[in-house]
Amino acid sequence: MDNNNEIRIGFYICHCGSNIAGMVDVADVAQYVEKLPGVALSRHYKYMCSDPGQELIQQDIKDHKLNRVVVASCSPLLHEHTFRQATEKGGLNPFFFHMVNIREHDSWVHTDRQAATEKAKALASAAIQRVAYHKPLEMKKVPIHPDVLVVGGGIAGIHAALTLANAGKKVYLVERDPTIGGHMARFDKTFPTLDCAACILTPKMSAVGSNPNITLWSYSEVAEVKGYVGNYKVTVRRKPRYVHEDLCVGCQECIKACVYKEPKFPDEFNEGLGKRKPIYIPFPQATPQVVLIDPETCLQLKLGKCKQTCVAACADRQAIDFHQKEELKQIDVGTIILATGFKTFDAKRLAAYGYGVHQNVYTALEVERLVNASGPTGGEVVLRDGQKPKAIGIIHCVGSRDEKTNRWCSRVCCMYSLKLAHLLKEHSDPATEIYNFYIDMRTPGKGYDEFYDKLLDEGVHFIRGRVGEVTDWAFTPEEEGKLVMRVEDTLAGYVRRIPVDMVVLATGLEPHTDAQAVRRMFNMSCGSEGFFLERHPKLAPVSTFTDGVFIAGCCQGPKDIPDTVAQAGAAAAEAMALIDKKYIEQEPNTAFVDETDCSGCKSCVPLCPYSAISFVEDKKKAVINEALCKGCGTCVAACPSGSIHQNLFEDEEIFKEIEGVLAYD
Amino acid sequence: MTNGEWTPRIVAFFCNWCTYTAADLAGVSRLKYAANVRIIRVMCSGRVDPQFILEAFAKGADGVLIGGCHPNDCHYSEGNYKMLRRFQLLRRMLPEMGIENDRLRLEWISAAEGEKVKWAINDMVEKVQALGSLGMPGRFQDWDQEMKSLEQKMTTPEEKEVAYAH
Amino acid sequence: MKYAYYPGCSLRGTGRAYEESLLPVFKALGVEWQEIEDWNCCGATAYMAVDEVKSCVLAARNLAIAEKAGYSDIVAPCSACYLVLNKARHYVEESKAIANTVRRALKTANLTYNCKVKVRHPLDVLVNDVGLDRIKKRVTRPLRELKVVPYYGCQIVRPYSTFDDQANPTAMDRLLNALGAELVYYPLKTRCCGGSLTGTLPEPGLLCTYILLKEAIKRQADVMSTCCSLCQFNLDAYRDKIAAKWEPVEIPVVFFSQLMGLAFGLPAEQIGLQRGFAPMKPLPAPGVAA
Amino acid sequence: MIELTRTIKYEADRVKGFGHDVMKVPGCENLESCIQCGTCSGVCPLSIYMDYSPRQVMALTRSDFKNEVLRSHTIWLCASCYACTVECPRQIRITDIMYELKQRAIQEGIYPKRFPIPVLAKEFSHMAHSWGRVTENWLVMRLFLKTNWLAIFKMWKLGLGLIRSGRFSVRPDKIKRRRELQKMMEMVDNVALSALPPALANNNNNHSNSKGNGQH
Amino acid sequence: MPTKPKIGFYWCASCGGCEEAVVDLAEDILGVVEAVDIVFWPVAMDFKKKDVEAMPDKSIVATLLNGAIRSSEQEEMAHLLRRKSQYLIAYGSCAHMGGIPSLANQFSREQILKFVYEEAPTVVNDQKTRPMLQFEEKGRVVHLPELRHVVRSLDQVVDVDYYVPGCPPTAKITKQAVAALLEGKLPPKGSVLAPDIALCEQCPRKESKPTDLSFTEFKRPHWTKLDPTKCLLAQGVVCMGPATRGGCEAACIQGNMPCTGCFGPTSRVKDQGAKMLSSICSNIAPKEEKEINQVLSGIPDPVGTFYRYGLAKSLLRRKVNLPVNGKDAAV
Repeated sequence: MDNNNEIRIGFYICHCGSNIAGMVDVADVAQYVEKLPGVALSRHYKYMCSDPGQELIQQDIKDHKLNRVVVASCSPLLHEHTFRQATEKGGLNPFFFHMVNIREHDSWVHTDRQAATEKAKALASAAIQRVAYHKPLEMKKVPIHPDVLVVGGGIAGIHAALTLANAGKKVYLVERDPTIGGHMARFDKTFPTLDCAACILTPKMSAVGSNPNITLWSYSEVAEVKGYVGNYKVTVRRKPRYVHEDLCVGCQECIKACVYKEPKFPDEFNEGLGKRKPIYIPFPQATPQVVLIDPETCLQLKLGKCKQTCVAACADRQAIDFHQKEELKQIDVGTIILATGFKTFDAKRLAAYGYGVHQNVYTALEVERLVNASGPTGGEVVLRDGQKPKAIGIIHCVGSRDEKTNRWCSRVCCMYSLKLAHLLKEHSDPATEIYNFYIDMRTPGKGYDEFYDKLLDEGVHFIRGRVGEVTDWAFTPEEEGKLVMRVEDTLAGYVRRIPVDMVVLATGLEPHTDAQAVRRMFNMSCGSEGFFLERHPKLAPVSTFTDGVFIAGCCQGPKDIPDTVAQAGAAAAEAMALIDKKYIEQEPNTAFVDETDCSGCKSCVPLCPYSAISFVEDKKKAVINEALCKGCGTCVAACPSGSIHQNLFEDEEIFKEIEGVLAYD
Repeated sequence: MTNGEWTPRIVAFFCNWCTYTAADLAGVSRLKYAANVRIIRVMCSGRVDPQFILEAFAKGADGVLIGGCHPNDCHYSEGNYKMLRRFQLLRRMLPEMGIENDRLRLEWISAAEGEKVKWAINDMVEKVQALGSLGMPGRFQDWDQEMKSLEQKMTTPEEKEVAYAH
Repeated sequence: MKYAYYPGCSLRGTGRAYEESLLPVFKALGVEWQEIEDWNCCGATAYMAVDEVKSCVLAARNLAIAEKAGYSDIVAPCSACYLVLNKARHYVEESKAIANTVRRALKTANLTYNCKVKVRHPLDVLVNDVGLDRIKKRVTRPLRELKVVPYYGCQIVRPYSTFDDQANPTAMDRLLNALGAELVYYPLKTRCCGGSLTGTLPEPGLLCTYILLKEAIKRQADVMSTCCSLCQFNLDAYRDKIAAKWEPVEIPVVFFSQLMGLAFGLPAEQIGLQRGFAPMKPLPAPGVAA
Repeated sequence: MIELTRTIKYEADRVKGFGHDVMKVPGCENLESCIQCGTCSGVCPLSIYMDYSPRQVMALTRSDFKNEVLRSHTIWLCASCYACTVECPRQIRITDIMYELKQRAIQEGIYPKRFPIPVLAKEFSHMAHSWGRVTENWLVMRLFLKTNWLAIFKMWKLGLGLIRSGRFSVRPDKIKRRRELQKMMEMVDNVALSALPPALANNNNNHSNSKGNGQH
Repeated sequence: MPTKPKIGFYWCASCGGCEEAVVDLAEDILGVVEAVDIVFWPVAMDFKKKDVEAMPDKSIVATLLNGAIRSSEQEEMAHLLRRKSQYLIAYGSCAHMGGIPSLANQFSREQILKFVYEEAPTVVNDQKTRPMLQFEEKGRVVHLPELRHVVRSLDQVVDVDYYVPGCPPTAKITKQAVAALLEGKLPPKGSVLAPDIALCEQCPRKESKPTDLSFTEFKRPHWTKLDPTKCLLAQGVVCMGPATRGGCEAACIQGNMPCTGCFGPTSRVKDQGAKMLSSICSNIAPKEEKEINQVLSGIPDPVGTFYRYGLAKSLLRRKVNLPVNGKDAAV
């Protein structure tokens, strides 16, 4: 570097088209900064992040002997990396750079040009004062363990696991339910192509079951996650199914042999519309093909008294074990993909629609099973009272777009309601009247709006209006014995009462009830609605704020199957990118103790959440293990004698920043 | 000071993972809020040394806003609690030093809460505006005014050149 | 705990049977109350149509008087009073401008209101403070043979649901259950009775009333139980007109407190049962049905 | 011959700023976020008689169609049961907006002649104001005297019934400190003086778009 | 005969302890007296201000000034001695950081005068008489120095070359300072002449401090029976040792009392109190506001605890809303 230690700062302010220049007088800021001490050069430029913008920095470093660079543009979370690289290419240590956020924190959030310009000057002056204190640093390299954990065995988890396994990576797939398949396995057809959900999903499920690179742990949950990117230590809790997975061959003789001759208990897979026995397999194509016993209903497990006909039927395979206990498994992985999916809105929360009160009010997922050929009615649309409906009303946006329940649009309900309208029409008497009650019809997607057109042609009624209530009190003779839907037909301009036999509630998608606990376990964030938060809504949609943890599918927000699969592929690719690079570079923002200054007071030792600080007995000083330090800086703030420092966030640097932001008057 | 009218100057320390990101989100969402706050990024609210707060006041801030992750949500597990504990004692000590409680504020703002950034900043600006300027640099000058006449009398021009240690 | 009691205008007029039955029931259960000194009309919903702020001031005067007397709870049996007093409290809490005007207005009478007094409905007090167990113990004449429609009306749960579910309130259901009565499923339990219109726009108002009465009869109820003096009057008083327009709807409409009085064995005329237009059939002597 | 009225709306038919003014009133702010889903109409027990559905009133208000809104029957039909307010997915306080619209209609005198509801509201407030309490049968009598005094005779049977069942008050009920109450109200007027609403907007050539009553 | 270096001593707002500390050098004082020529020491020798004024500028090699600057007279003497001395040394906590007298910066001048002359329980002063700046009787005018509104450290009034910390400075560091001065082995200007490492380093109880200390309560030393061998922080007593420059050889701790911070912060710290507050609070056990405050209630006077010797030199210097410039009456 230079010989005489003279600080020569190059300052660049970006117009970002009109994003910044529209609200901040960039020329004025550049002029102001030019006069600040240490500034050798000050420019404004249209797009600093463009190639010419970066080259400008590199050239200036050489031509003007710059030894510090400050760029005022967007958020450092977006382009800090870009400009550090440019600084490095110009021949300087990349950490002789500092970035000023005058877009997200200034031009985009203010309306007074003068105030915004003054703020930009203050922030720039802070960076100028700070950057003089910057020291040369090197990125920290962390090795990546090549194994991957995928949490959730719905279509997202399945696709991600297969993608990784096919690339030769070892994958642990952990699923909470006894089988993988998730929601998609319960759907009848998929929109808009109407291909059978099972037909396209089950081949992928069995591929998971047979892939040697995939360790499938169904009926299991992640219990604990420790460590950090590249080196996670995960504990998985395997719930007892009272059947040894490795011994069961899936012959289902035991089910036939159960002392319950007929299925008696509500069947979860069919939303309780069908029945199962205490020993069961969720559905014929379940993966793994292994039965399980429900301890709540099995006589042996509940009462300790049963003839155990199932054990006899299993014979010398001896797969059934009533003494099976919960097991904890420890695994080491380098990266994690969360594909934990969603739960459907509980329709009972909207009392006006009478779900749970009127037996002919159904949820959409129930109807999926009702129209499915392998469902509880064999695909016949028969109501709970045994009647076939002559008029059906489908209510959209149940638990969506509603401040009192869920604020967001669930994205898939319009399309699946159209699909169900089609399927119900197909499975019922041709004279059956089908009404769709919608607020706005949302059908963006390839072939989606064409599907809407098709339904219009099929004679389904579309009424634009949110249903006020579903009730059983009749006012006119034709309403007697029916469910009455009261709604404003907003396009016709009349309030209407429409009697129907069956009401279908298009329930929205919401985060799992334990989404908060899960995100804490993986140290992620949730959006205000409770879905997992991506690192950047546009540019890092499957990354999270925790390095090495990726998200895919509806746990990130409501989406349809194609989008889910695309995200799952993206998450797998992100994980692979890390694995194949073999290490991850991390900010060198670690803390360190200055040994000559430390008095050995031990105040810092208990503060570190990563146990990175230890007290070295022979020196009587505290020492920070750089590999363990994550760079929060808490110990630095708490060191009573000022003997701990943090790279990139030195006390002097921050003091200078404070002075800087307050300097401009 | 836009158009000569006094408006407060507030220094904010936002943690990288939650509040700073939330402020980015507020920007991306084009929420509009008062331009009085200058945000300084730290990795964690636990990095906020009480010295930073006092220094900000001493250098002319009318208020200091600290933003961290919600309890239990800290990217570094517990840094936010450490800040909370310091904050609790500062809130007792600063009024004893004549600095009103509304001038120091701790907010838990998650990465998704762009709206809360807007609210917290606007609300704080409103409250500090009501309190008026703290203006420590000016106060320091006022305080030292009482030494001026003697200083004039007692020092030679060369001595005046020498900067005082403080 | 002693409650401040706010009767409201209608309990001194057409709804006097409400007060006549409620106070003896309170007494029987050991609930202590004291009528607010020099209370004024709450303003009801009609005043809001003229001036929202003044309506708040009217209501706030009562709250302030109760607060000054040191009460923490004010019991308002009429649903409209209950709503308006609650609404005033909310507005004062939520809107700085309104709070400011109210404060200045109250100050002219040396009153202040600091949102300390909670507005309670007698149903709330009976179910949540007194408790169903205590009520059950006091029942001497269970209403076993009586099929009752619990009708809440609108303003007790809307827009402020302070003690019950907004869409499906159950406090009165549970109370009637405790009295031994048989409940009739009634999907219209919170549908508006049209009371505020019947006097001015008879047709829509009467239609609302007719629907409610008709549905109760259709569901084979013996009696409708209400918790609002305006609902009771409205459902009770216009039978002639309804009969003339649609069909006769003869079903007695009483206050829940009157049913409580019956179950407690209080004489019918002491609890105002003679005041209804559609008389309630006398209950068989105790023991006969049981 | 059929009678034709103009139904198209020109920009001149709007009273610009009206919607904005309404949305500034405490409690009416959320109107901005209305998505016109019609839930309010769907749950409104009185919507069967309304010329404009509550949803339309919201849309008209937001779009500054002041004359149409203030002349609509809808605002007077609202029985303030709050069903719409509670069910609205946008948490718009529709009932409170209806109150606001009623107030404006009364202030500006825009309502049908001898239309009893505003008269009742005024009589009610007058009685509450000067006596401190309201005696229902007195109120009803005053109402009929001002609107349709013949109607009193139609009510004879009800009145008789009330007298017989002891529910008829002969003397009006009054509070003791009536002056105190009036002073409080005067103070409200004083406060309000400093923030008077804009002068009554002049309704220009408005051709009311009256629709048939949607009776069941 | 070679002239011995001229040395001066002076005291401003101080308790006299620093003078005592010089005397406490015992026989070593003789060595000092031997080596230097004391030209000004009002406490011990009869010199007058006019004697100093008569000296040529910079003729005193070094003046050791103790005490905070509280009055116009002290301010004037600081300026005078600055001019006459080659080295001006702030001696003791008061000159260094304001010391105990600067705790008065929590109050206005009027509050203090009112209390001292009118309200203190031992005062009988019905006429509410107060000292006047000027008093004339029989043609003679008596002047009294004016009390300043703000208490200051020496370097807030004049330029200071070195600091000898402590309340009072120990004999050892005083000797070391004098020796360095005489031998010309002085560190860079502005240095504090004591080790730049916190007290714990030389604390005899260092071993007994655990590495997982977290506070569940704070005790006050005069209400607590203290274990004479165990780290005081580990006993729940606020000991300023970790935030205080060493060099005193843990004299207070040797006397079974906690360090109260008289040596001031290390060179790396701007505000000793803030740093100690940060350290202590970070290590409090509870996470809920209410419980945190319960623990913190054991520190009833945070300003007096964390800024006992250094309020004048703290970042805020003084209770910020106190009046100056005769705008006294209000507070």
